[in-house]
Amino acid sequence: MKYEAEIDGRQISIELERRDRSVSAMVDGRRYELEVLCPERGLYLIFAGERVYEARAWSAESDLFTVKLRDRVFSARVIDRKHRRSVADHSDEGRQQLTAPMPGKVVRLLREQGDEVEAGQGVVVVEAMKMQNEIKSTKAGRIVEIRVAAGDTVNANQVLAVVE
Amino acid sequence: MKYEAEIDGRQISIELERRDRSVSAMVDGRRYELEVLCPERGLYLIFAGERVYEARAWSAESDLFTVKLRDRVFSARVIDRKHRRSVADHSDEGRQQLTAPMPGKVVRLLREQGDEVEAGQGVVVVEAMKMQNEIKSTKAGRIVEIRVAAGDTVNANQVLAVVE
Amino acid sequence: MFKKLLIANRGEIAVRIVRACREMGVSPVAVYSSADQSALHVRLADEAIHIGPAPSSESYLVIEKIIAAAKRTGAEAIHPGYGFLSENAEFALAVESAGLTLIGPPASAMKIMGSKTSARRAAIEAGAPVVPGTTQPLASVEEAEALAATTGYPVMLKAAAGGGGRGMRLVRSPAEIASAFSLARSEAEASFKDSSVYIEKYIERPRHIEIQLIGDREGDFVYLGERECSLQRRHQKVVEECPSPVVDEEMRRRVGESAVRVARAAGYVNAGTVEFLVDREKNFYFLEMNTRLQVEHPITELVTGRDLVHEQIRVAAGERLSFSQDDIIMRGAAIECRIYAEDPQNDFLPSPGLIKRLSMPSGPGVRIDSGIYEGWKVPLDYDSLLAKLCVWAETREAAINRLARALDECAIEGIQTTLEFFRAVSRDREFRLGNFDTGFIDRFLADGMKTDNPEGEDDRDAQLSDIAAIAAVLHAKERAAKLDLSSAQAVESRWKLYGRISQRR
Amino acid sequence: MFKKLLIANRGEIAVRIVRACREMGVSPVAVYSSADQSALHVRLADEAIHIGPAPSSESYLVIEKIIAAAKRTGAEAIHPGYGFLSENAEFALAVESAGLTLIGPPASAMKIMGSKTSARRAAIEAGAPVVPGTTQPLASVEEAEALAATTGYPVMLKAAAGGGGRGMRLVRSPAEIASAFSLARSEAEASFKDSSVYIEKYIERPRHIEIQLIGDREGDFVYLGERECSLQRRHQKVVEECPSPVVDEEMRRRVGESAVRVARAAGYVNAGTVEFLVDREKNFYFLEMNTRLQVEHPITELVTGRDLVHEQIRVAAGERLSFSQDDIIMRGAAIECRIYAEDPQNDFLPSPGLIKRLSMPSGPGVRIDSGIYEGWKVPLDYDSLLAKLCVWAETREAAINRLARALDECAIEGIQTTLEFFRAVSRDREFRLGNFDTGFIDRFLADGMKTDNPEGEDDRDAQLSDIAAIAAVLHAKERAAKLDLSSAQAVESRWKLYGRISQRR
Repeated sequence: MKYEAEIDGRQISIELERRDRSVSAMVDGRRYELEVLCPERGLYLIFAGERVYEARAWSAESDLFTVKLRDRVFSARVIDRKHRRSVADHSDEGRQQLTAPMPGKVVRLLREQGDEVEAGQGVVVVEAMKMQNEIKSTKAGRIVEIRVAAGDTVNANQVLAVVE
Repeated sequence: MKYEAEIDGRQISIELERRDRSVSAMVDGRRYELEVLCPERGLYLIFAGERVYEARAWSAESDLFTVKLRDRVFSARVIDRKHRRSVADHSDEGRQQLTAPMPGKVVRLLREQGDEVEAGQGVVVVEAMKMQNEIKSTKAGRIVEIRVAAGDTVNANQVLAVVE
Repeated sequence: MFKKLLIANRGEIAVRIVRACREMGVSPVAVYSSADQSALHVRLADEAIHIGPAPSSESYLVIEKIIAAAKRTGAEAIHPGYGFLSENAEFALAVESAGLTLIGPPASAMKIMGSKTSARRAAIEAGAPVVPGTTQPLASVEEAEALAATTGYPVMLKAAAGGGGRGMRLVRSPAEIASAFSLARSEAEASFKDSSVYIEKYIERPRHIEIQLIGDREGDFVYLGERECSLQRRHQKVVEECPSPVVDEEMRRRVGESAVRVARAAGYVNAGTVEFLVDREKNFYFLEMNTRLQVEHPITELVTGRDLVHEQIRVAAGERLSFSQDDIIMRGAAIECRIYAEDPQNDFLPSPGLIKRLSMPSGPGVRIDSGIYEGWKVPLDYDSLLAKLCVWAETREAAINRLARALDECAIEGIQTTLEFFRAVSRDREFRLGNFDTGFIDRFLADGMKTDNPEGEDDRDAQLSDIAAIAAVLHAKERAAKLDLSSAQAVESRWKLYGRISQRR
Repeated sequence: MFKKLLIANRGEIAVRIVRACREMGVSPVAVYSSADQSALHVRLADEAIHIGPAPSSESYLVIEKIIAAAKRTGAEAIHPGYGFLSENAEFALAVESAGLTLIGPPASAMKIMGSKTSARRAAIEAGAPVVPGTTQPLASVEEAEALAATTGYPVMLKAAAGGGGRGMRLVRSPAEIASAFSLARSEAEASFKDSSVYIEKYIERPRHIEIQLIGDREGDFVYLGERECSLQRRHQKVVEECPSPVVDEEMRRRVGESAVRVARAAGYVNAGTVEFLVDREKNFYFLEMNTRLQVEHPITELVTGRDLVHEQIRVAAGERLSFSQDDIIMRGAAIECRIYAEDPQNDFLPSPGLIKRLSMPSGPGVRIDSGIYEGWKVPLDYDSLLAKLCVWAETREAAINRLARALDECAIEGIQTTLEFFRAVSRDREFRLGNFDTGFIDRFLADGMKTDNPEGEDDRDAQLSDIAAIAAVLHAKERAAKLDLSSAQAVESRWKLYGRISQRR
């Protein structure tokens, strides 16, 4: 099976065959013959010759993985070729969705629907864990929609407002 | 729902109603109005008035539970009335099944099929974790069957031999 | 000794106090908001009282609810931990009027130390060195010039009503002072509607140390060495160590005795911490006193071998200190990392949420004080401290090596934490040399948390990143497979279930 | 210093050594049998070599395989841990001939201490007190009578070839000795085909203490106080503490110096332990020397603040000891509990199997050295030690209280362990008073592990048992419900899956 992956910003292609514990992998042309055990959920014990690697993998979003190897933590995106386009879709041409970077509570709105905003101007203030965060518009435009009100609880990546 | 239970050897009857977090229980006539959360698998956080109890419950066999409450560990058997008889069945009248008290390896057989044994005489030796254990017949009789051979790995409660 | 003690706090510090109670045969009573009913401190307590909805202003900060909970359970004493009501003199008075004992100083001492002006006055009266300058408003630019000339440049102009850096101006030479003075005044006026500005000597690249002390009701005091708290981010401590790499035995004695004099002058009782700034010439200046147990108290416990929470409770129960100044011997070195639910890759944004998996280090010289568990959903209503990882070893160097080892064993999955950031700090050359000041972390972050790779590490990096990518793909496959499998299995077991039912019939 | 070190062991001690390697910048290499491929010590290593099937006779005990693994990975040194090959002089020689360094004493010292007779001789030559008697076979009953008269009654007759209590006879008075002598002889003949019997003074209700020491290659030795190891079950230690409740500063010095003399006489290098019996009058007698790291070394580390494994590695690398005798200061008290996979309710039968859930204590003064994790299947091939729980506190009493607290936080689900047994010991009055000898545990078990209930505890017991029963019923219900639910959910998600597939088409 072939996969496209992005790891710490680097694009790589991975070809991987697994038969029980044996894994053959080709990463950007580098060949690995591995033995892999999974002693805990999300924990891969990878034997490569004499070397052994304990890799912990977990995911926040469906295609974004965090992998910890001893002292190193990697961010990896595993890309399904078919869905590649839809993932790239994320930032639309003309419209800009302002999303919550973290779960939290909407403390106040700094602008109203219909207001014009400059790039870098704050629109909504979200608070979590005693820290307030101004969610800013990255471009100039008009706020066509505000989807939250003060006091609302929001999830990470939830759309708060739309700027056109 | 009514349950029969045996806790640390004491027989009790329990009537229990659960509506979400609220649990009403009657234990041998003692009434408890409880609030119960389950923050982890098998972990019950039980609020009884001002008091709070963290109970960990797990089971080795289907109807036998271990419950830990702070510094105390209880053995509890929860008896389904319908199956009561079948549970009691365990020790047959005439036949005696010799079972492994622990997982292990059969080191050697001390008797052969057809041998007569006295009560307290060893039949099979099982080893685990560098400790050897003689599995003894609890009554006098004849060994009608030996189901294991030296070198076999056995599970806890596995029948090793039958004495009649 | 008390039979029952109420803990007016949550998180790791509440757990810490529950443990001390258990070890002293005192029954611990927890309080909790609606967000915390299944929190670890509740799970470990004997009794637990619900005190309101999630916002702390409606729960942990409501004096009447805390007192009522103590009354209802028959608790004789209240430990406030840190934060929340711990430095609230009104609370201290309310506890007293309710006939209960607060594990902490009297309200009077809290009040003195609660205001910058009165704390500075108390320190001066006690003969402790303070940052040269004045907290009185400056009448004119001439007065500012005269004072600056006395203290020596650089100086800092500060808004008397200020905070958060507004109305502050650094002045490096006499030429700058006139314009800085008028700017500071107008900024102060705009921000606080009060144009008063005062002057202080500016300490360049200061270190921040603090003396732990404890006193009993008879007025005996003991100081338990210092802690180095220079590693701060936005004035929030992130890494602390004990002892400080720059403090020697003689300086420790001088600063320690200074701290005790300040505490004594304020009529202090129980555990407290006196903070000092230290300049490049190792002059130290009184900064403030924290009238409560500190987050970072465990490193002092590790080095001195004394249990501060036990001692706090004993002293509050009227016992004399169980040790004298001569009994305090500093052994080895300890470091604390505050594990916050914040994303170091994303400007330390808070990251509350579900802890999917949790793996904590153990073995020699490791101490974990944690308020979390696997399956706990970290609420967004409170501060982001999840746990503290402390290590102890024979020397500072060995402690840093142990810290790196322990951090590598540590994994918190599901939310973002500062673990990764600490892994980088523990491998930073300047940190390892002990060369830092309160500006270290900002500079370190500006440099992108980079650590110097030993030679040959680049190859290792490439291989590691390949292995990580393979693990990610394996995990992606497994997750996909599990989805399919679990459905398939379940359908099968459903069949079996039906099969069994029909057999029974 | 070594760049790479091979650990010829498994379980918690292998993990302990991996951690020391990490902290010293040495790359750790693990070896594993087929039963241990996913064991914790493998997970934490940089490299791991498979050395054979599960039985230790075909893996961990095969000298050639260990040496070959070291050669293959380029490891320069081998740490044997305890057990397995750690006291095997042949192994020590093989390591040396292979040009590698053993983290341990030279083969010659192992040999001297490996035989009862030569160890006793070495101790006598070094002027250490030994249990009065002789290890030479007795020629006649008259000789036995004469020797018994010299040492004083009671005496013990022991089979020279003996072990496991066979061929042993306790003789309390001269009247008994003739018949005991002939019984012991015939039992010895029957058991070992060797009727030789020797005589030793019988120490009544002895305590068992041991001195930790370490020496470097230049012949410098330091002793690091004693450990109390009287709490044994079938000659297996279960609870150890440091310091011993009966040893004072002066006795510590005498026993310590004695131990160092014995080690020096044997040409000893690296860490070792000299065991002594102590009688009611605090006379001490050399028993044997363990020529390796001990299971219970952490409590010495906690009290002395020295890292024995770091020091072992440094000394083996040719460095001088990093501390002198004067640097060894005993601080506070530490206790170790060996958590075995054994069922205390069922005659301590072994209980290997799957660890379904694992919850380990933390917080102040707690150290866990563990070789297990949640999801690990404890194999039945090796000894039953899962983990060691150590606590430290300012005093012995505080340490016991802390131990009880930590044990209550501890839960290992899925298999039976000795945790429950330790909970009872930590609350036992005699143990708390420090009144015990090597027979304590057998007596304690014979009494049914009962602890005295404080007043009012009976009511609490009834309520607790009701709550436990309710929890059991809740768990039984939940399990049943989960079975139903998971099938139902799965069928539903199966539908969704089909739904999605058909949509895609």
